[in-house]
Amino acid sequence: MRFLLFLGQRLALTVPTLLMLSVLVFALQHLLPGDPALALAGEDMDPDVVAEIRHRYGFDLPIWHQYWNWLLAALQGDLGMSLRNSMSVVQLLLGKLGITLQLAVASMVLALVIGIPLGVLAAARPGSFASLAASGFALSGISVPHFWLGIMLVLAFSVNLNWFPSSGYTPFAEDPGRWAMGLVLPAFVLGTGIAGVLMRHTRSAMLQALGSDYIRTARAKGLREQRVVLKHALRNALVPVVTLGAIEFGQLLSGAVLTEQIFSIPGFGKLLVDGVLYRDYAVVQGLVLVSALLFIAASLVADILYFVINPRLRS
Amino acid sequence: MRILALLLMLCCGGAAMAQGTLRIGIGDDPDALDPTLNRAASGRQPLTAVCDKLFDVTTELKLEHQLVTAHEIAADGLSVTLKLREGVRFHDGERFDAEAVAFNLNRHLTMQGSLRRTELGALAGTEVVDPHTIRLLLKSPQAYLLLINLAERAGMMVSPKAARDAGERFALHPVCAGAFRFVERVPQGRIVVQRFDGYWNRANIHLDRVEYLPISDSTVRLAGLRSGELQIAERLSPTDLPQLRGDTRVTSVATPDLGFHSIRFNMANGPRQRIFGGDIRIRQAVELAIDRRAMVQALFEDQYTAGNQFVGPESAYYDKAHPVPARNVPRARALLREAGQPNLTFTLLVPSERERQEAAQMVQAMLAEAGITMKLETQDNTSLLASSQRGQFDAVFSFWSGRPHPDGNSYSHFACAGPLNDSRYCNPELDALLTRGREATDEAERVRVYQQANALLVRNVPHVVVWHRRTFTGISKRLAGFTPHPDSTIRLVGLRLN
Amino acid sequence: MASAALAGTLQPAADGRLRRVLRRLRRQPASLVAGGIILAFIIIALAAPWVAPQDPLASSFLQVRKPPSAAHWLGTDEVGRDVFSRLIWGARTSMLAGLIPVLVALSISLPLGLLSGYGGGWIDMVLMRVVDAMLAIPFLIIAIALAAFLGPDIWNAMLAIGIAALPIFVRLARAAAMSVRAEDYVEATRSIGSSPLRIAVRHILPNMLPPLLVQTSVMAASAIIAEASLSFLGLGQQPPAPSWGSMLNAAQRHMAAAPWMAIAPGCAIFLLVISLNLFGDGLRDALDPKRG
Amino acid sequence: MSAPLLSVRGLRKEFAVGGLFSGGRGRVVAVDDVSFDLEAGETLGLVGESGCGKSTTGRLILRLVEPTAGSVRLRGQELSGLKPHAMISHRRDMQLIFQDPYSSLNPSMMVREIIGEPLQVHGVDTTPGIDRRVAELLALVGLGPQHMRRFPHEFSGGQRQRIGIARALALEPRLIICDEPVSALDVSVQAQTLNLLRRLQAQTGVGLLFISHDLMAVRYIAQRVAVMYLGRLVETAPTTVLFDAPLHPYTRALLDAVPAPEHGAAPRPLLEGELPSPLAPPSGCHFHPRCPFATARCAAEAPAVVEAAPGHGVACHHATTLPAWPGLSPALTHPVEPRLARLLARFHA
Repeated sequence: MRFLLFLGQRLALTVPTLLMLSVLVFALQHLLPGDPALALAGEDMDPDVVAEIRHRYGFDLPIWHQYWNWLLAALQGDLGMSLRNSMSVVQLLLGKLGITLQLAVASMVLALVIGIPLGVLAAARPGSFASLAASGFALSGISVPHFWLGIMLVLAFSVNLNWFPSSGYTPFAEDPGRWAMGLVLPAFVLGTGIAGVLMRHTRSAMLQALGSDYIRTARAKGLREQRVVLKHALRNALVPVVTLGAIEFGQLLSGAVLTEQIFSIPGFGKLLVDGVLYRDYAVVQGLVLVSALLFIAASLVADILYFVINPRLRS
Repeated sequence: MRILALLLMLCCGGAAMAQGTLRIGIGDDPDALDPTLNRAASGRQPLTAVCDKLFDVTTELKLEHQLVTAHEIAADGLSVTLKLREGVRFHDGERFDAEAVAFNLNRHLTMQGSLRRTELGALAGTEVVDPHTIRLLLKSPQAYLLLINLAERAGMMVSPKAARDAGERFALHPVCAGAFRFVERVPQGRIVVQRFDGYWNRANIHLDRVEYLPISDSTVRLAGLRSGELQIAERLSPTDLPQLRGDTRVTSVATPDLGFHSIRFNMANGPRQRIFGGDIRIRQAVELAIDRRAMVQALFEDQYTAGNQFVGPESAYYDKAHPVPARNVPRARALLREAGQPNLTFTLLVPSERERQEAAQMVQAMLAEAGITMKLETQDNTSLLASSQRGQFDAVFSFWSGRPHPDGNSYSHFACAGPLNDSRYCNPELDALLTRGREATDEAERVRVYQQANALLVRNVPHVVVWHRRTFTGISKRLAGFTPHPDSTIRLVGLRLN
Repeated sequence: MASAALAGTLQPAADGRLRRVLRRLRRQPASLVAGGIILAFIIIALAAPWVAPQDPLASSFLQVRKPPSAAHWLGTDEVGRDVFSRLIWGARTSMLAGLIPVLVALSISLPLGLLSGYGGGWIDMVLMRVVDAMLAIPFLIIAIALAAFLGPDIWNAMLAIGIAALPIFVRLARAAAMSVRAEDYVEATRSIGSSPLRIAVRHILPNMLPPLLVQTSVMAASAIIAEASLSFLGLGQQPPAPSWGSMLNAAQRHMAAAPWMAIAPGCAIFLLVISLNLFGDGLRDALDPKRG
Repeated sequence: MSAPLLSVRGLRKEFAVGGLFSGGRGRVVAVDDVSFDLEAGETLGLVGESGCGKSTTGRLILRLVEPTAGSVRLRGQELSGLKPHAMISHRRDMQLIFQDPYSSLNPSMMVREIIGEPLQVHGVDTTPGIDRRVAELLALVGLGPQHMRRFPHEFSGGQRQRIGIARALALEPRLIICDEPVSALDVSVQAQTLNLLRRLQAQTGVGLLFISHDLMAVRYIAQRVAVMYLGRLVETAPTTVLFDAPLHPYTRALLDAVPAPEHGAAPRPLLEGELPSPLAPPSGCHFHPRCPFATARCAAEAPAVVEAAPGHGVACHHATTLPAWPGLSPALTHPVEPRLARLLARFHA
């Protein structure tokens, strides 16, 4: 009951946030220099065509009027039409969501598989060489510019060694092998950064857990060290790590801009950069809104997870 | 990591690739796949596979028939009669006939947001003579120009039924009468087309399926080609070509491009015309300070062509009396002194695209040696379009993709009323020449007119043409029957994968 | 430069505290090495005109994209300039890119955080909605959009990064203000009858700084990467002036043919950023009151 | 007879609680109908377990927290309901000394600024004047003028507490509320500080409200003691009376729980059962679930404060019928804990 109430409060707060967000994005992109109608009018740029396009997309209306029209349509689930390829923004986003989700999940799995064990290792044997190496890896992961790492990996593994496809995305249904190969490098690039963050948090949470009374009790009972570390300490240390992971995942959904650009993955990020460059207003607006929704949903999941995992809050 | 890679490679090897699938890496994600609304050059690639045109141009840029079997220009030049190919069907089974042609031309002229109106500017109306004969009525005697334009997107024929049913959403699933029918599109991902068995020229189609994959980076396209993911990679960067040496599986073919890169001066557009709008000696000095050949050599491995006119030096319309001038820094300095501008300073507007960014920096260095300070201002393409139209530039580094008919390279850009004339250069003498060029049906006459137009522009220097690109297409040696085309659109007829 | 500013700001507050922090830092060899690297970068950036072997803008049409040699230690770039010299001059841009956005973000977020965390009420409510909205958009997206709006220019890019970093900074500043507000000395000054303005300026503001300053080195690291990203997209440093990000932008087209153009600036960014992060870690540990 | 220095009547404070996880609004009565007087030059000890509302009472008097109801009079002048600007002139008459000498001094200010701030705020003096006064105050608390330009972190806990006391004295207040002023200090420093307070009181005639959970410290410094339980005063009496013949079962329990000094630090659990949640206090007499003498009446009806003897108020239905108090444990019969006593003796000298 208390939980439902809390959930309701959180949901109610997202409404003004989203509204504020849509105003921000709308204002921001309409402040961008350049005239989308000119870009849309083709190489010949016939002035009549330009005027026609302006009128057709309502660019000749006052900006508040444009916003109002957009808001009304958006409330009915219509996010407008892409200026660039005449597709409905909702369809466009739905098409991309799958791809972006796949990349995000792949990166997250990689990050969890690397980050948490390394964090446990670093906490269990502080000062050891393994611990130092793990910390070094984590630090490198958060310090390397992702786009540069991407370029270097393409250079090494695709261009020179030819192990992985250098770009593009293949649907799973068509060729599972290619699909997997295509995700490896971008997932690695995105995953290392998150792995670094997760590793550092796992380590500090583990260190705290290992220093606490119940671990001392467990050790005093004569439990094997491995069991103490994995069973008792890790379970408690995971609480903050899991919530952090959910938030990182939320950011992945829209944060992979440059990585998608470099690997030519047709996800949210690439759509966004192209949208900004071509002043495809409806796409940018819809995209930002949807990724913000996803982000908010992910942080909500983080809160729920926190609530579910943390027994102190449940009672 | 390495073990994972090996494992994945193993399962990857197991999945055999579909026989007869051609994968083409293209440079940009195409916009709307509708002949009437398509804008970017990249859209022409898949559209050419899906939609046949009334005419086509040969690699020598001569007009040839495609869905038309014969044409006749009336003596007064104000109408053209077209005989249509019989037995042609659209992908949805609809019949291709004179009514369909009339529908299509009318659609280009009247559809909201149509980008074909300029190309069909001379067309007044159509007249269906019989199911396989149609007459085009012209406003002015510009028949040849019109027919050449019908060899482009304006001549692509879509199924009237499908177009009516889909309305604005036609671009999501184009239905035409080409050799391949549209299957699916993942925006920014790929466009897939499948062989159309009802195609009139079925015997010469040897591919089952073609996929167009937008990959923006030339190096990555090339890597895809070399790894066998792609069989064709369009528009390779000349700087990537050295990598192909010694590769036995792939090769590259080159063909001169129809377009040109030029630095356009603000002649009369708004307050910023004051630097270049007046004294011609200042523009000449800028031109003389640039070493086009050195630039082409340093930046493009000597693979592009230095140029100074709106067609390349190999074109018949090129005025050989005005060859590319050699660099002359002392003369440039002298001209500037005479014009009272020994310390000329101006800003060049450049798009963020790398090729022009690099060239702009080199031009900057070259001009500096002549005492000219050129600042660079970068804008993304959309902003740059708006700035140039509003005259917010001293000079702008522009690019034109080129058209088979020289009118496409000149009228819009240099005629007083040309929609692309952001310089606002206006010369009645040139206007007269360009109008005569439009109406010339005779090739010799056209050559004469456009050579004169070129000579005039070279003398007046409203812009400095710097180079003409060449299109490099990387192809797998498995591919047979490929001929590069100067309009850089890949024709699929006759292609075979071994 | 960021750490110099950091030390500079700590000085007047408490030189005894600074000494204690330095003493604790000295016990962490990794942070010391990182601090040394940062210092070296600062010196190189300041001394660029004397350190760089060649003019970073001088291009040679005959020496385009040449691999590393005795004349050009790190090779030449796409218009024949010395990559090594450009790398050295580019350090200036990257150092500024670490410093300026942080200063921008700090100077805006301190008063806002104070207003929100100490003032509370509807201002806090509205501000937090805006911050939430901004936090829901990835940092880089805001930076890209703002930089595109302001026009491609390195100063605009830095401003854009600073503004994009605002929501995080405002959150931190607000949290700092709230925790300072709960301190006894704030109650003490209230019991005297000090005005809210005096409490805010004399008591809360100065004590909000230390927790924020600990974040600056990590923030500077993010800002440097963000500048590189924007320049990589052509929205930052404009040609021909060098920055590590714009060098990467130029290198991308010649990735296969001239990899040295990409490797050197990438490594420089990595080295600087990892040093800042490491130094930040050390600083945090050294300032942690729970540790000896 | 003139009005007492401080007169508190029916003071009440309710806090609204409603966080994210509490799921709805609740009310906590932190201070419930508290009344007492304090004379000039007198020290009143306010004791009780942590969380009983004694610190809140102090802050209500100072109007650092707005009371829900009740009246606070300073020298007969009603304070509750005064607007903030009207409150300012009264603030110089009342000061606060904090428990934690670390968090109560602004780390970014020099000692001179910390002690001088009250003077500055009340426009007392010019810069040289402030410096002179700060030096005087430092001397008063046993510090030297050389300390003026130092920062708080350069001082020990006891020295910091002296700075806090100097700050409280700066405006020559009539009333100082000491909120657990020694509980964060080492025992030896505690003694110094208590003696300092006593000496200062003797010199200035200031009234002290000494809030503490440390009964022995209260016994040493206070003339009268008020005992608080879950927001209510349960017993008020002169110190000697309270320690010799406490009437309320809770007071007795508190006294029983004072650790025998020979056994050192850790105090035994105070009472059977947990302290009830202030969110849902027990009905009737709040103490009845833990009280060995509780009857049905205790659960039903809250006892009013009755005067058992002049100056001795108690709120217990059974105050008159309880068995006699056996007295403090023998070890504690000495008014002050022996070790503390030894230390105090040394500083008296």
